[in-house]
Amino acid sequence: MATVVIPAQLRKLTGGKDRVTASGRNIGRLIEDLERQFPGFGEQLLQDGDVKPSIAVSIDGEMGTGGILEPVGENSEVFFLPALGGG
Amino acid sequence: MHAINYESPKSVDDAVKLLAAHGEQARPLCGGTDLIIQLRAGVRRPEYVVDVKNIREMRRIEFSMQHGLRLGAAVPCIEVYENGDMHKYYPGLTEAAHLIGSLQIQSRASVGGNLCNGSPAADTTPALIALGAKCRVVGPGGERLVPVEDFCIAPGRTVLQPAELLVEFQIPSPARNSSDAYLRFIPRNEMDIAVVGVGASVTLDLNDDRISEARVALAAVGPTPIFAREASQALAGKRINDEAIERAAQLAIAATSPIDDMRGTAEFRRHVTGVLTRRTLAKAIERARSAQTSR
Amino acid sequence: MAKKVVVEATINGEQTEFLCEPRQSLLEALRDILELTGSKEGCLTGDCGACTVIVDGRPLCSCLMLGVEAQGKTIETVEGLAQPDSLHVLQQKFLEHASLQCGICTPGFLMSAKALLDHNLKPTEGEIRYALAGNLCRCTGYDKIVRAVADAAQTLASGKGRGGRLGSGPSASEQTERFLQGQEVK
Amino acid sequence: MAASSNAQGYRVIGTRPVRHDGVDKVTGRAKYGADYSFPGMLFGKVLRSPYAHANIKSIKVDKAAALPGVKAVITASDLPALPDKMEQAGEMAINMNQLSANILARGKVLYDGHAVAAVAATSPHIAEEALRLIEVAYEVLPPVMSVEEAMKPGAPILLPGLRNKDEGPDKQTNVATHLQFKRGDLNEGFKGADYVVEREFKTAMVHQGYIEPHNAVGIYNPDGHATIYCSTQGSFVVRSLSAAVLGMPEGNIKVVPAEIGGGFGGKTTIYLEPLSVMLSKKTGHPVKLTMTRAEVLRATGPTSGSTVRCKMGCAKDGKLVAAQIWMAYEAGGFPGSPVGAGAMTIVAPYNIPHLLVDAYDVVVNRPKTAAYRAPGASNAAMASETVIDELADKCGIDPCDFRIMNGAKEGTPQTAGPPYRRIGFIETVEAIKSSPHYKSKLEGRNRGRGVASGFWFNVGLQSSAIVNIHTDGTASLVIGSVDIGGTRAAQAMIAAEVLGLDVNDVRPLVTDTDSIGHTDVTGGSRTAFATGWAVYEAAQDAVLQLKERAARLWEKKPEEIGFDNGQFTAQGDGVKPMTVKELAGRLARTGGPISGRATVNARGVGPAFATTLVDVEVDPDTGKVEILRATVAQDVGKAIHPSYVEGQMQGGTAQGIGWALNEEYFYDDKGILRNSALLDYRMPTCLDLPLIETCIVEVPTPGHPIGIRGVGEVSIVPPPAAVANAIAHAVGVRMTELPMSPPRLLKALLGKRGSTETQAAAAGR
Repeated sequence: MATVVIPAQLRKLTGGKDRVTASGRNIGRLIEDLERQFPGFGEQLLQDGDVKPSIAVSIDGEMGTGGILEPVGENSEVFFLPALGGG
Repeated sequence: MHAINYESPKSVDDAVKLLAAHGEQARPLCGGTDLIIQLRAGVRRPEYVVDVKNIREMRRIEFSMQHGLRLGAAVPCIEVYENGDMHKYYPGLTEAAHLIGSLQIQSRASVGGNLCNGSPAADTTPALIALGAKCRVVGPGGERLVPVEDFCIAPGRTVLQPAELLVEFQIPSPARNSSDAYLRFIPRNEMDIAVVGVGASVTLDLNDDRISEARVALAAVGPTPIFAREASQALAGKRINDEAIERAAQLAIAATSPIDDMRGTAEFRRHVTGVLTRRTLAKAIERARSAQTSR
Repeated sequence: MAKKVVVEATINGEQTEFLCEPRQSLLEALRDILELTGSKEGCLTGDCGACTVIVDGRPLCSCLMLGVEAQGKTIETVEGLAQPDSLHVLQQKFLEHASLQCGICTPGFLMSAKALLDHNLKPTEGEIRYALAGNLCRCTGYDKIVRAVADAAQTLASGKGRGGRLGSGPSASEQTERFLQGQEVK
Repeated sequence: MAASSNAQGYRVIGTRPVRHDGVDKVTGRAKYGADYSFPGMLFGKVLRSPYAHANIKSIKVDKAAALPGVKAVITASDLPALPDKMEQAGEMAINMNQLSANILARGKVLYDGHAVAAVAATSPHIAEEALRLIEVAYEVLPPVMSVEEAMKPGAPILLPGLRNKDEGPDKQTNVATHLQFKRGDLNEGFKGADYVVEREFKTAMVHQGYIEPHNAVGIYNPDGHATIYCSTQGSFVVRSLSAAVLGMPEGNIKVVPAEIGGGFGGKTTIYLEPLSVMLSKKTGHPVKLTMTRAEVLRATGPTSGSTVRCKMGCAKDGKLVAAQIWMAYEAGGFPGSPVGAGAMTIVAPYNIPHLLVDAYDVVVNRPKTAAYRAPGASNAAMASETVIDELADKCGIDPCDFRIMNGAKEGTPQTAGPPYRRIGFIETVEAIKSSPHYKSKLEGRNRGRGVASGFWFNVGLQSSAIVNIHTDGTASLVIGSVDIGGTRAAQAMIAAEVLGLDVNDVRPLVTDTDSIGHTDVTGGSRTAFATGWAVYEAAQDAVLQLKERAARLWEKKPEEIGFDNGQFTAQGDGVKPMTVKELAGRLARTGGPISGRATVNARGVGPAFATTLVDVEVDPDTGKVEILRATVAQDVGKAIHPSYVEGQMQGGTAQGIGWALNEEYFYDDKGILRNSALLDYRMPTCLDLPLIETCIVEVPTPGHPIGIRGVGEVSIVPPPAAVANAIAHAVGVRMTELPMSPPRLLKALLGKRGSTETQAAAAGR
């Protein structure tokens, strides 16, 4: 099971928990599992069937690039955070 | 920019004729560093631009101890401070000319243009007022002399009538033990418009260490350049000491009516008027003392 | 509607004749009529120096001069700086010192620097900075530009004394005073 | 491969060759956007709002259209209406409806200078005159200029449709987003604090200040295809955004990136590009638009002014225990300030167990902000780095040691949670500590020294590269990243390093959107990192193919071929080692030409840190600050071309000093920008800065074949706080508002004198 760290503003969905476990071989599957455990999670993270443009995914300390297809390891640590650009 | 006609007269007479012929629709080009920007911005929309920079009489610097200085209104600032007499006898006016914009601007901008633009922040104007300079103005009806302190009447407005042309400045030759100075405050070290400018000239009586005569003028602290009469008079006959200078500084501040804008607050301008009046007077006095040896 | 005017000037050593509207600036004449696009437009108010050219030996902002005023004048632009087979020392030093990043301000800086070195091969850092104060650069912080000009001065001075001396010379605020004293010595 | 390449000494990387595009740029031959012209070309100009906030009742264009020489006039009604939702565009998520409304106002103007209509005419002067003939009827509304006004209950609403999660779907608001980051327990944290400092900071809206105004030439063909020539940080982003705004298929637009005269983030979006195409479509001529400086300042992306409240606590020994931050950034007329980045950078250099950050993106009647060099980070660091300095003072600990003691390192959690991998923050502080500047003594009255640090994420994203091996053994390198300051040189050096060629035997070419694979915008300090990675892989691909050719010549297997120092070798007799040049001559007979190709969507980007040291002298009578000396240390991973790396460090420092001392947007009470010229928008001149000393720190980014970290941004983050700290040490006043201009500093100085005098008087009694 991967560990998912919940952004402060989504903790209302997890009853205040800032870390939960979820399973799935990639981010898409992981979010499906989160949705199953905590209804409402999907709409917070997905748009048009992929991760929202405004959200970035970090897996084991590395910024991901593959949206829902981003592979997730058995014991990965996953973070959802705001996407941002630079100058 | 709107469509314009360009005229380049070679004599003052021809220039005045052109200005008279087109009245409000003509504007002299005496440097271009203000006018061309105003034409682009649509602030001024004359049909005729009369380039007076090719008039010899307006491009000359003539100095003699007997007659003093005749400074052509269209002389670019760069030629002012490249002139040995200007340095020796009018260092304050010279440093004012040297402070206007960058070298690129100084190659174009003239002391006359600087005054005729009517900006209260013009750097050379307080220096001219401090020296008691007069403007030789030529119009269809002949010519007149206007003291520089009376030349500007409102922001962007001067005593010049439509057909009149500022031809040159006439400045008395420096008295013994006299000198002048100009200092301004800007936030950067170059390229800014004065937030406050102070020009001063002093004549010293070195026998009993007194100021026999002084003139103090201010820039950017009112709708027009200001001749600080009370400050100037208060210095006359006083012993040279901090007390006299401080009193002048306070009177200079009293003569201001500054505004808040992006260049500084009124409060700041008043304070800095005092600071620069002290510093400028000190500099002019120091120069006047050493002038004794150089003359 | 104002008629176009024929203007004759010497541009980069060439007797040149061009036709321009009185409202067109020298910068427009150079760029749009003569296709000398090396001089750049950055502000049209004389504040950035990207359009700096040398007219009758003096640096000025070509955006603040009318094209018609060029009549009979001698004008140098960045396009006239290099020889067919070699760059001007300033151009070479700007490249060696990596003095340009985006390069848009470079032509203006080169012309201002040339105007300085044309009459002063021993500029202090303060003099170099004063001469370049009318040219804005947003990329470099000026460090490598000042170094390149100092180095170019040194190279040109070659033997005739030391060139640009970094860290030497009066501070920015002392510039005018220093300049005056320099004049008084003469 | 990566590891071994890092281990071995480099032949080209780390040297300082003359840039390949250098001669063009010192001779005036380089073509920037405004330098393009085409037969029959028309000139466009844009009419802009004279009001900060107003409804557009009507626009009458007939008089303008009737002016001789005018060929077309367009307004928002000539552009398609677009969906009001966020879409991915390069590195940015963009609301296309708002993007379009920013390019031409739809029914409402939201800031002084907001584009309302555009004209094409036979000369720029005629186009300008035509603007004066366009009649726009406005219903003027009260302007909302600050985040405080905008967040007040009952404040005038800029965007009727704007909602946020906190206030719910029924509540109109000017707050576009509220972000929150939380760690540990704040109360617990502050209980453990011996010293607490809490201050409110304000920073002014400032502009990127690139010297080249925006420009675009649009050429629309009757077959529905269009070409855009423009100066941009990203040709592909111009293509995708312009296509969206124009309602054209992306493939029907080709964008040719001209040389770019500075961007600093401000040229990562579009303004004129779609207008040039639409005007070309209406007139059948090429149309060139260029902005005036006033247009650039009034209507192109500045970065946010902001209000930041920062409370931090530490124990006597200097250990930071807790931080609470509230921050609100001006987004401009449409949402999208960099407040998220501000929130995630503000304490990024430090390990703080208990943390709460609340960040608000607020619309105000100012220009829509665009990216600007480490967007949002400088505002934030002005607050945190000043408070850190004050805490260090209270503890009596050297500010560098304080930073080292609390400094983030590998494994330290970032604000948003993920742990850092290998980073070089502490190394930058140590570099400053051991710099000649830090060791030097600062003497004289009213002089002070200040230090501050900064963080920036950097980004990776997508890049493509092609390496063509030519028959003479030279190579051409094709990339889609524009050259914004030595890019060609750095990329060519990477290719030359891999191919064993002289750097001048590699010809770098920046090409258009049809001639190279997708390449994201030059932003987020990603180009050396990500495009450099693609170039590295493309060159490796070429080497692989060259090995196959050598294998054929020597009748061996490719895996038997070695490649070292530019020489192909193999075991066995009859094998005479060959250079790339020698082998290149044999390509035709060994299988034909070779092109190495690679594309990347770079992961594992390495963040950047910088620490800056500044000496100042304050004129106590005028409040004017002179910068006496400045040194910047930055972790760059690996410096490809050290001169251009130093250039980025010095340039960012200079911009940061500009923010610190004088740069600001000055609006009057009607919301009109009063300093829309470089005369009064005061960027530092040559006379305002000293030489800027640099310390290049190299802590490689794990996983990158060369270990590169982006270097373009982070150096702008520390200077405002460094200058503020220096001023505090020079004259004993803590400045909390940018810019620290003479009037502001003098006021603080006089206030301090006043209070000390009264204290003295009291003591005397």
